[in-house]
Amino acid sequence: MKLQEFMAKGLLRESGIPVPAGEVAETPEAVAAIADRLGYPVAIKAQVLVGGRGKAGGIKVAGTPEEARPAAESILGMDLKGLRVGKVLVEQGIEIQSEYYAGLVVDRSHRSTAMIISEMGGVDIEEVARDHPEAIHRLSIDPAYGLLPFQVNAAIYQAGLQGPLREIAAIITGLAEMSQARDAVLAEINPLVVTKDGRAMAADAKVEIDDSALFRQPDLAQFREETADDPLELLASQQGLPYVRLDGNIGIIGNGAGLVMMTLDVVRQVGGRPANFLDIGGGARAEVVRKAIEIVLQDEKVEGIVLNIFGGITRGDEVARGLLEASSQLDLRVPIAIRLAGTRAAEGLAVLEDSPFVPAADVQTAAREVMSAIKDSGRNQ
Amino acid sequence: MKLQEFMAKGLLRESGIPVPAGEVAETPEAVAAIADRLGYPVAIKAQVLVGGRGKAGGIKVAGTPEEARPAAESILGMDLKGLRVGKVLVEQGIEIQSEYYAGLVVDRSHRSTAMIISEMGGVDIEEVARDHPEAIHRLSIDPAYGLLPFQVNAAIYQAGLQGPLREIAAIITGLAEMSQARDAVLAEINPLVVTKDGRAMAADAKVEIDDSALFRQPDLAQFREETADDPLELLASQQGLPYVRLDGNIGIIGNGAGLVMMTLDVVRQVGGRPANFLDIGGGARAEVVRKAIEIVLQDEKVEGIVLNIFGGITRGDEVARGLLEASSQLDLRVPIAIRLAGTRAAEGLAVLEDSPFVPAADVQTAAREVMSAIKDSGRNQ
Amino acid sequence: MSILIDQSTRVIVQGITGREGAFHTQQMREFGTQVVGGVTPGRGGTNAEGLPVFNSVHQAVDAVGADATCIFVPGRFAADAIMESAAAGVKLIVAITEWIPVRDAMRALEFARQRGSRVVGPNCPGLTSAGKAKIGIMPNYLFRRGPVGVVSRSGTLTYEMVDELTKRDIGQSTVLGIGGDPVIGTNFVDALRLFEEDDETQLIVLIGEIGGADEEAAASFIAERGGKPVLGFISGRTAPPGKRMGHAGAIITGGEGGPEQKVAALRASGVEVLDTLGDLADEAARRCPNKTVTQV
Amino acid sequence: MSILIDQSTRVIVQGITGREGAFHTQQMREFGTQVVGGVTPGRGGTNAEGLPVFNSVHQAVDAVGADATCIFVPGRFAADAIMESAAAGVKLIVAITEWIPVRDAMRALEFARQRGSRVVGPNCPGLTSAGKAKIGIMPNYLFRRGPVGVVSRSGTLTYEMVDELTKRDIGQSTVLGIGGDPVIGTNFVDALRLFEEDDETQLIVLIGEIGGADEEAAASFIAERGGKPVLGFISGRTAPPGKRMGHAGAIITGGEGGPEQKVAALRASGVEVLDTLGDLADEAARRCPNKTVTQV
Repeated sequence: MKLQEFMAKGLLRESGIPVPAGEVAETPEAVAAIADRLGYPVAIKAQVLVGGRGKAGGIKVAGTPEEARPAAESILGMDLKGLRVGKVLVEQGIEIQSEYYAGLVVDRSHRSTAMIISEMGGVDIEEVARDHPEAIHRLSIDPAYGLLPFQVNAAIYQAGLQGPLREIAAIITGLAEMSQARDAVLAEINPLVVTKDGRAMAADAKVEIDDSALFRQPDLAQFREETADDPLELLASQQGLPYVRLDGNIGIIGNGAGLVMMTLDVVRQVGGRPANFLDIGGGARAEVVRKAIEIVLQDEKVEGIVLNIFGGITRGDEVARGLLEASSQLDLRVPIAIRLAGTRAAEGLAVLEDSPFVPAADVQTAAREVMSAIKDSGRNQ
Repeated sequence: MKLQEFMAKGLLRESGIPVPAGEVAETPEAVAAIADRLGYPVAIKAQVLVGGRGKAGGIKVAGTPEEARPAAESILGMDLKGLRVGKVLVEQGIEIQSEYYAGLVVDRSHRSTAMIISEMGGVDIEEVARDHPEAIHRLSIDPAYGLLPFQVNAAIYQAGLQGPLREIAAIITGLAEMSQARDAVLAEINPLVVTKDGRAMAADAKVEIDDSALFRQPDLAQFREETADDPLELLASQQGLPYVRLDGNIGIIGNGAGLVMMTLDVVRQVGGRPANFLDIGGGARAEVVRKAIEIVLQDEKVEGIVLNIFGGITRGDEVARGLLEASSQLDLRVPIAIRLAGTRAAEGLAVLEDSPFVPAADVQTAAREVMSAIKDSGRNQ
Repeated sequence: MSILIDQSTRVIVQGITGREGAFHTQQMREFGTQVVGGVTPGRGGTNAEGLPVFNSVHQAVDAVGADATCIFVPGRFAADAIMESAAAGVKLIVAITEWIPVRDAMRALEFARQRGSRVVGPNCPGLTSAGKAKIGIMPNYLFRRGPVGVVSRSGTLTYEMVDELTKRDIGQSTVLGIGGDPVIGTNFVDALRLFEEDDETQLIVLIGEIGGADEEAAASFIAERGGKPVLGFISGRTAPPGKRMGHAGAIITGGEGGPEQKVAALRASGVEVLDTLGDLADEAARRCPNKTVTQV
Repeated sequence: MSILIDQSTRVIVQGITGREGAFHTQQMREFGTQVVGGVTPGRGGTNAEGLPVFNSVHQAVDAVGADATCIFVPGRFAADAIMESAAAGVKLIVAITEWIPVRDAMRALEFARQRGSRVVGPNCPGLTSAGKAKIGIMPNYLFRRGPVGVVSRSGTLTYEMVDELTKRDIGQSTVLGIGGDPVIGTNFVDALRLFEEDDETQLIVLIGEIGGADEEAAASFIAERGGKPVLGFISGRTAPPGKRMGHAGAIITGGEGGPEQKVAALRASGVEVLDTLGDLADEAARRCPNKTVTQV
């Protein structure tokens, strides 16, 4: 679960990491009131989960009350890479001396987390890694011991950071402690700034919480809705279904993440554009199958659906029953092809005889069937 | 630093471990008021740092208001193994179904802590270990991972504990967490009881905090005074000097714990009884030597002093200067023999010429000199 | 031969009294696996699926012995279950459980590594030595004994792959699902090393997907050390960057995890990467001299 | 020979700019120890005692190399300093610092153990290979090179012992102060094992004290494995149970740590336990054929 900037900064503040004074607002009036309270200049920052907000016009600085309101009006309600801005964070302006980077990531190859420190902050760290690999300092965190003080100390000197080094070390340590306590799988302070008056603070922050650990982060879990950047993804996750919206017209449903990904690939190979990723998982019941169809159909761009089921634990007859339920309860407004193999596939296919679902021997055929059905219906209109 | 029962239980309560409702009182009136508030029966428990309080009459149960006041009067102010009882803990009576033991100790040989679990609680665990070793279940705690849930689970079944097992497991886990958070080097719940109404709780508790870690336990460090069971030990510890009062008449001062212990042994070997252990440590300055003499002389039972200094980092002349300071500022009411060897011993002995201190070639001689001086003065009286 | 497990492997099931645990215990035994007991705290002394249930792994190991364990306990308890088996000296720990918090998984894997236990998974379908033994949840009917070793990050794709092989009469030595989580106990390189040393395995099939750099590491290993031929497949080749595909580790993040690098790295190391599992099975058929082994 | 250190050992000092660190750096160099640099965070690039100072152990190791480190940093930072050296690959870590919290010491020792570093201490005077090198704070003038290996839990008693030996013209191979804390990196058994393998050592002197069961463990080791003669001394033989003698580990607790068991265990394993250090030195003189070695 990705957190919005203001929530991420709230977690940092809880861990004792200094962040600029600021509050969240949803109207230009509220922005103006907060700015007056904080004193000018202020930064007004769109709270949406996309990168590159600044370049896209989602961050503005207002030096006076006269500038605050129009800036707020231009950001609130704007469309930022497909997302409507409903909230802004209004922050006290800070005078920046230098910008650094500190970020904690999952290090798959070491089966641990790593802290990345760089003297090049305020820019995309992936670009830094590509163009200035020598500016990247990586601390491997022992899962049993956590980030150790000597590691932070050594990295700060190695990276050549300047300024209030004790405060910078405390911020890095605090970031690791927050990540540990809050089950963050990504936690970035970028930039970690030193201000002209010699303070160190987190000017921007990005935090992603491990979905598997939300059971022990109840205060964060409740924000799930607020942090979902797509209503259909939210709806699906509430049903426990991993759904990712893509930008095409072919809905995809399958059992198992690998199989669904492969189905996306096959649809592309036959010239289609996937509209989504939806994994019904192993051992799905009829009810789940019906729900999956329902969610995919709610995406209005969907013009056809490919179902790809390989029955292991999942039973073909159970899937077929779910499809029949769906056809009786929903308006199946698009062609749906199904490739059904494995456990009880024959029984399932028997159930589906005389149904509107198009059976296919393999997933390539299923994808082609749907593509040509769409073409036909286009021709018929 | 050993904590009194009420403080130990306070730490347990902070960690979510159930303890009987109770409050501390210093007068019979306060005891009665608390007992009335809690409801009868109540247990009235002397708050002093000695074992076997119950057998010594330091714990009484009062079933009615009429019994509470005389019980309180008999305990408050009593002498319990040499210590005056100034405080009692008044606790709600509990009906005990079974008594278990859970304790965390430093396991030197494994360089870690160990949790001991036993179905035989309410008795001295060392007796259990001796007489029923099969009733002792030891969990080694990995210093990096802490006590793990599976260890607690396995031990509970292994030990054959009965009752609300989930609550018992939570108590054991909480005890380990408290020890970790509070730097306990000993943390015992004995007995860990299951009440007749099926609750698990800590009926008595013993906690000792690592003196080396008090810098990060400021709220406990402030109780240092309250927990010291001897005014001279407290005075010495405030000066940073490890002092242990013993029951003899020969004061002992030396540099280094091993050397002081050896000096105790030598004094015994020549028929004396050590009055204390006092280690001035390595590299002590004159000022410290003077203070050490001052502390030892405050023990009125002291009839002579043996100083044993082997100069490594400690310099003999510096020690000698401290002795001269002491002789000019204090009433040296007893004979003092000094064995001075090692770094700058000759210079030190030169300084001490014409002083009241009796030089000796070795510690045996020093001890004998003091013994015979005491005998002489006894004869002269 | 085969890797990691065979007929002689003694297996316990942690979480044997749960729905999944009970069902798959049955399935494993039908496959021929020597399941010797189960563990569910609080159910010690009872029976499940005709097997003795113990309160702890330690008790189970003492009573019935165990070379391996299969873990079905829920995500929030599974890391502890892994550590319990490692502490009890169980050498092969197969963690089927999904939704284990990453932080817990890291701790448990490090704990097990220090104690010399191998973990397969978590969030994996387990492993099957065709005709000998199975630990995990792969469908029993798929397998045929033979010369192809299969290792895969994805569960369903594994089944699909085995099905394609068996359909073409190509048998398998061991099929290993390493799991799709970002942090796993046994990776491609570990699997390749085992298959290299296994006499029965003549051809290795590697099914990768987007996310992480484990396929790239496998490519380096093959380039340096590999002897046996490897066929590859990468799923998620059209997935957009930054989107997590399911809850597991399949996500392309800045500069890492993209399919092009994976395919290129594998090809550069001599692996033939195919576009569909069907094509892959065809190629396997073409390359395999001894397609199946008569079951002993 | 000698154990653990000699003329070729390259040593860094952690906390070199502190009072103790600076003084003992000087002393160690006077003794002949190859001190090659120091570490004090924030003082990197400066000089101390004529040696380069670095911000981290890692930098020091990169720049000047180090086989061993001597730690003088305060108690609350010393465990981190131990781990830093272990992580940087320093193989011998001598922790002089006292007042390290027990919990921190346990973590640091386990961390070092996993990384293959030996820790001596904490709360110890270090070790000295007579005529070769010294790491720690033992007074320089005491030593004479020779055949007796000394291992002791107590600092001052170590000096006293060496003094008694040298007075009688009995030289030492290596003198090792293992430290008095309840939890230490190198114990009696470790030391005995090293002395057993050391050609120069012909007789071993073991100075124990009350508390713990390390002397008993030493006795078992000697009974099973020991070849060289061992002389023993136990201090605190008249200390009352339950009283902690100083802040370190000398305390007799229920059923453990008492002097009678220790003396009895050592005697049962063939160790001659003496009543005073003077008697012990006399006995050493009686037993030692080659009393000293001419310094090379």
